[in-house]
Amino acid sequence: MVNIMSALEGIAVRVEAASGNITPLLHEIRHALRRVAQGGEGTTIDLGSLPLAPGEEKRIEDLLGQGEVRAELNALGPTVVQETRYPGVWYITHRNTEQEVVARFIEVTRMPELLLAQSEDMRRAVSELDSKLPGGNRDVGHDDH
Amino acid sequence: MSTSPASLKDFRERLATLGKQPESTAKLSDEERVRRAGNSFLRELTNGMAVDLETCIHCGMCAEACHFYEATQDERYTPAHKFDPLRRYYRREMSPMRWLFRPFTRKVDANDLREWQVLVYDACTGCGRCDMMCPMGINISELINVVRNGIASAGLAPKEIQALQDEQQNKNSLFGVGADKLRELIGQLKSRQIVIPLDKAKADVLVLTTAVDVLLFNDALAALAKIMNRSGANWTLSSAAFEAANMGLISGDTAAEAKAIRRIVEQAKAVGAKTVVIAESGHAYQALRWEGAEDTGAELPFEVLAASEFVAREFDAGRLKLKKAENGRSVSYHDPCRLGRHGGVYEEPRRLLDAMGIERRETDSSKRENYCCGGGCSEYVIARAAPLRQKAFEIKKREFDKAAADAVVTSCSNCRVNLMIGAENARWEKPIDSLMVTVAANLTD
Amino acid sequence: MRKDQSLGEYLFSQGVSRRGFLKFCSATASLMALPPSMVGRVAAALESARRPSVIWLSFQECTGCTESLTRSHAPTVESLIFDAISLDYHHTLQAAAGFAAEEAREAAMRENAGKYLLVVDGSIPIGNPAYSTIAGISNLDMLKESAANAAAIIAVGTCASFGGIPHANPNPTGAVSVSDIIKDKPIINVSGCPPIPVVITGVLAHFLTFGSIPDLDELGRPKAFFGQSIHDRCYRRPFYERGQFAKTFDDEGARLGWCLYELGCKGPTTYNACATLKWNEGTSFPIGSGHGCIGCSEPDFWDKGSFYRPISAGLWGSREALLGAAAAGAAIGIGSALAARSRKKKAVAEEAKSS
Amino acid sequence: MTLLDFARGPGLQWSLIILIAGVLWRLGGTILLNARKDLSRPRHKGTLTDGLKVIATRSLPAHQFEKRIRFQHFSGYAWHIALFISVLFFAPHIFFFESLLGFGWPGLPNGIILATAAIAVAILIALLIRRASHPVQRLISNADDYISILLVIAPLVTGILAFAHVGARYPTLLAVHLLSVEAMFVWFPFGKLMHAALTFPSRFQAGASYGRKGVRA
Repeated sequence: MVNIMSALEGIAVRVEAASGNITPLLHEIRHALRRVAQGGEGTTIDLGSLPLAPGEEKRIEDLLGQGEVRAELNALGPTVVQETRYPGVWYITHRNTEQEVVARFIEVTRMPELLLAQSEDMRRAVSELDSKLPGGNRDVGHDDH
Repeated sequence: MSTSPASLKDFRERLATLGKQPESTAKLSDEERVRRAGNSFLRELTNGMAVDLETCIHCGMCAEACHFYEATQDERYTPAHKFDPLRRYYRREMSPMRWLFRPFTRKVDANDLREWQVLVYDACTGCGRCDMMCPMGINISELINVVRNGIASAGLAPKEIQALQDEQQNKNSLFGVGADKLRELIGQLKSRQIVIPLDKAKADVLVLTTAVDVLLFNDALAALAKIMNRSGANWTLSSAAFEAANMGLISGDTAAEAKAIRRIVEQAKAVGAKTVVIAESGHAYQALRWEGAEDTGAELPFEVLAASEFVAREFDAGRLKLKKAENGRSVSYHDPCRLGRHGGVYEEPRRLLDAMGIERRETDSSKRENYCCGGGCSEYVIARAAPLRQKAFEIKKREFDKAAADAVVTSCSNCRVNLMIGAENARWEKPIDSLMVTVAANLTD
Repeated sequence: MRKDQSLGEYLFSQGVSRRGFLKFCSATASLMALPPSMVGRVAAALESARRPSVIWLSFQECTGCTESLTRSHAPTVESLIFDAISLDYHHTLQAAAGFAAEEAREAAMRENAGKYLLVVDGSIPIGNPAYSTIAGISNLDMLKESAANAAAIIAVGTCASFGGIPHANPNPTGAVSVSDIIKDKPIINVSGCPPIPVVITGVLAHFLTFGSIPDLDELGRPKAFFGQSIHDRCYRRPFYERGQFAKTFDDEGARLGWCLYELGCKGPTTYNACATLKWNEGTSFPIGSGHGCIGCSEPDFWDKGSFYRPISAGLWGSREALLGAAAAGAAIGIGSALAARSRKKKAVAEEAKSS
Repeated sequence: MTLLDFARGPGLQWSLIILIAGVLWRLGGTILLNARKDLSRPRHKGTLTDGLKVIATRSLPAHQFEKRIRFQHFSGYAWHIALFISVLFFAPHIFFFESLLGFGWPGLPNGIILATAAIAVAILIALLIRRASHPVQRLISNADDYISILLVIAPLVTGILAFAHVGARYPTLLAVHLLSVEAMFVWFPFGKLMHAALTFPSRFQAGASYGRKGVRA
């Protein structure tokens, strides 16, 4: 088995050059980051909409590197929000419950929206807490089913 | 001995009378003219011309080669436009796609022939400079010549040219110069110790001269005689066929052209000449040297040499010796179109001038690119074209002035007379000499 | 899911958090090839979306389209979408069979008249209705009947969109596309043989989200997925620009991943999203695997000559015809020259006589 | 059948049939007319080499004449060369020739092709304007001249549009490009585009007929 694998590696397709989309992407990220740093709006880039050569997604990840923050969510499957080595640039990978990648985004913002606790969820949490605490106030209850 | 202004004046008066003679061709109907022109085109068109007619891309570059266009900037003088009637006839009648082209190609009518008469006779000397320019390699001068021939067949050649041709055809004379006139001149020359052996029974070399030489440039004829005698050649001049000029070639009457050539061939055969030397005349050289065999249908039984070719050969063989010219003048050699571009005689005249130690100053255009004198192919006999001719002369004048030689030398009596007339009109003082006269003046023993 | 529930209500009732819902909307927007800035609108629309009834008809087909759909690489999202619709009839996927199945279809059509979505895969044989029938009903009749009260039709696959392989020359069954028969309903063609699975779900998501049909190109395909050619979005495009082409499938150029144009790639004339969405969980697509695009999402892709013939190469019938043309041309040329020569000869003779 | 299918199939086939038949018709019907018989003694033998030489030398600058025709001469070179580069060295074109001839050759990067095609179009338009405005050219021009120049510009322009994907979908642009080429093919044997074939015999005979007189034509 090991022999077969190394034999296969020997005939691997070498990709000499690439789609040419990485440099423009990095430029876009730089512009977006400058805007956010100056108090402007954030930007989200859907990596699924870019034509990329085999291995280029990996190259993008490598180029952006890893920064200080890494967050994992578990909502309809795991999602990893990884800050890159450039603060304010986030690499977001959504997976489904089967661990398959559903979508990849690069988000340029102070804090990805997804990490913020959502009002509806918080309201639901309050009502859950209410129901667990004796004598709690139930008038903010959620109309649950 | 040189040409006096008096004899040039006399010659110009003779030219002036040409146009006053009544037209000899019977009045033809327009239909007949068109039919004759068409048949002439049909007879003369070859596959080579067909290729040329099919190839023209109408780029108009040929206009830039034409002295008449250059002198006037009149677009009608564009060489490619001058053969338009032939192009149209060809497209309608002979082109492989004639059935497709005919509805889109206007028929040549008699008015076209009249209009083009002016373009191909007055404004074309057949010099072939455009042939050298054409990026497609089209032999434009040949096509225009076919148009001339068609127009002549339609009885629409200019009356001066028609008159000269009729004279040669009917009286075997030109400008009134027949055998009598020649004998008269020979007698005069004899008194000056210049012997011209007329009508020898047998001779190795038959020399042809021209009416213009007899009438106007007898200095050139005398010079040629002196050279022939000095070379020791066994030569003669035939009173029955002394005239080298061929009006058939000029007017486009091929039958007349062939007739004149046959006369020469018969005489050459009669005296047993191996060589025929043609006095300084471009078109006469072309007629005999390059069209004689074709017109008579067989290779000529003798070689044909221009005077300068013969002289250069004798010089090379050591039979003629030349001394360095004493006055140390510089000259510009004018290549006659039909000796140079149409004839291939470039080097011999230059070699002779060099042998005499005469400084040659070439004009910007020379040899294959030389400008025509402006009146070649007997254009200079057409009276109404005088103003146009004079404009074209200005180009020559400009070129010669730029070369700044002391004199102009040429080897064609037509070029010489035309340049002299132009110079006289322009009050331009530069001497215009004959190559033979120059050579004869520098002969040594 | 109850039919009167909105999608948002349904998801939250299933314990999906708002975060989860936002993630679902991001993925859905990505699926529909919408820019990420549209996620807010998608969320708002999906939250209140009502589940439509869907009837799926399979005619002359190979089930490849359904196979493709069930291998969609976003099964969670897709299953959510299928949860969010009411797939009332799909004879390959449904549990019911026979009369029960047909009854389900008729009931759905009755209850949701004017509102249900009709999905069709496979072409319709009109040469002879008996070539393909379901429950004794010819495909043609079933399509007409089911389309009559549909809100819109999605033609899934090249067969339903353009006739596909059954339509290929000589088309023995007289196969035609949905749009050849139905003229009075909005039809969305999701072509491809098979179509990219997420494109199918993307179109369903669009209908679900916005209740309308997306922008279509002149072949009735959603522009979001079919707006650009494979060639335009191909990562090998730079090699094309530089003139670097693989000449065979195993030469150095092929190994270096050069352009496959010379090997017959139909990328320049094929409009689809393979180059960006890719296949098998976004792993690759034919060009990524070293084979040219065969143009399967285009009409008559089967009849455009060899898959391995460059697009710029002609599709002439025969070289013999060209040789014949040469012979004919030469013959006319010779004939015209001979005719002209004989005329000339006459003219010369006439002239000789007269002079 | 789509427009592109027509252009790649029957359109191409028929235009080539007309092209080939027409060219042979016109060439044959011209060259097989009566030939002039040269009987005079040539000054110089070797008319074959003279003829071949002039085929080459007429493509060179014309010496003394040059200063008066410089614009036409060099624009002529420039657009022909640019056209040939675009036609012969664009990879998809090479694949076309390969499918016709059975062999191909290396191509050039698309950027160069685009530039040469654009240069050719620009010069052709300049020459078209010159033809319509210069007194000499206007006088000697006929419909053929204008049709021919437009039919040469058309494939260049449609080719650039197809290349740049401007104006319509690529298959439509490609079809229009092919059809414009086919229109040129069909016109070729009947109009002055035939000079591409005829210039060789024409130059040859200029070289040969002047050559036998000892004159370099």
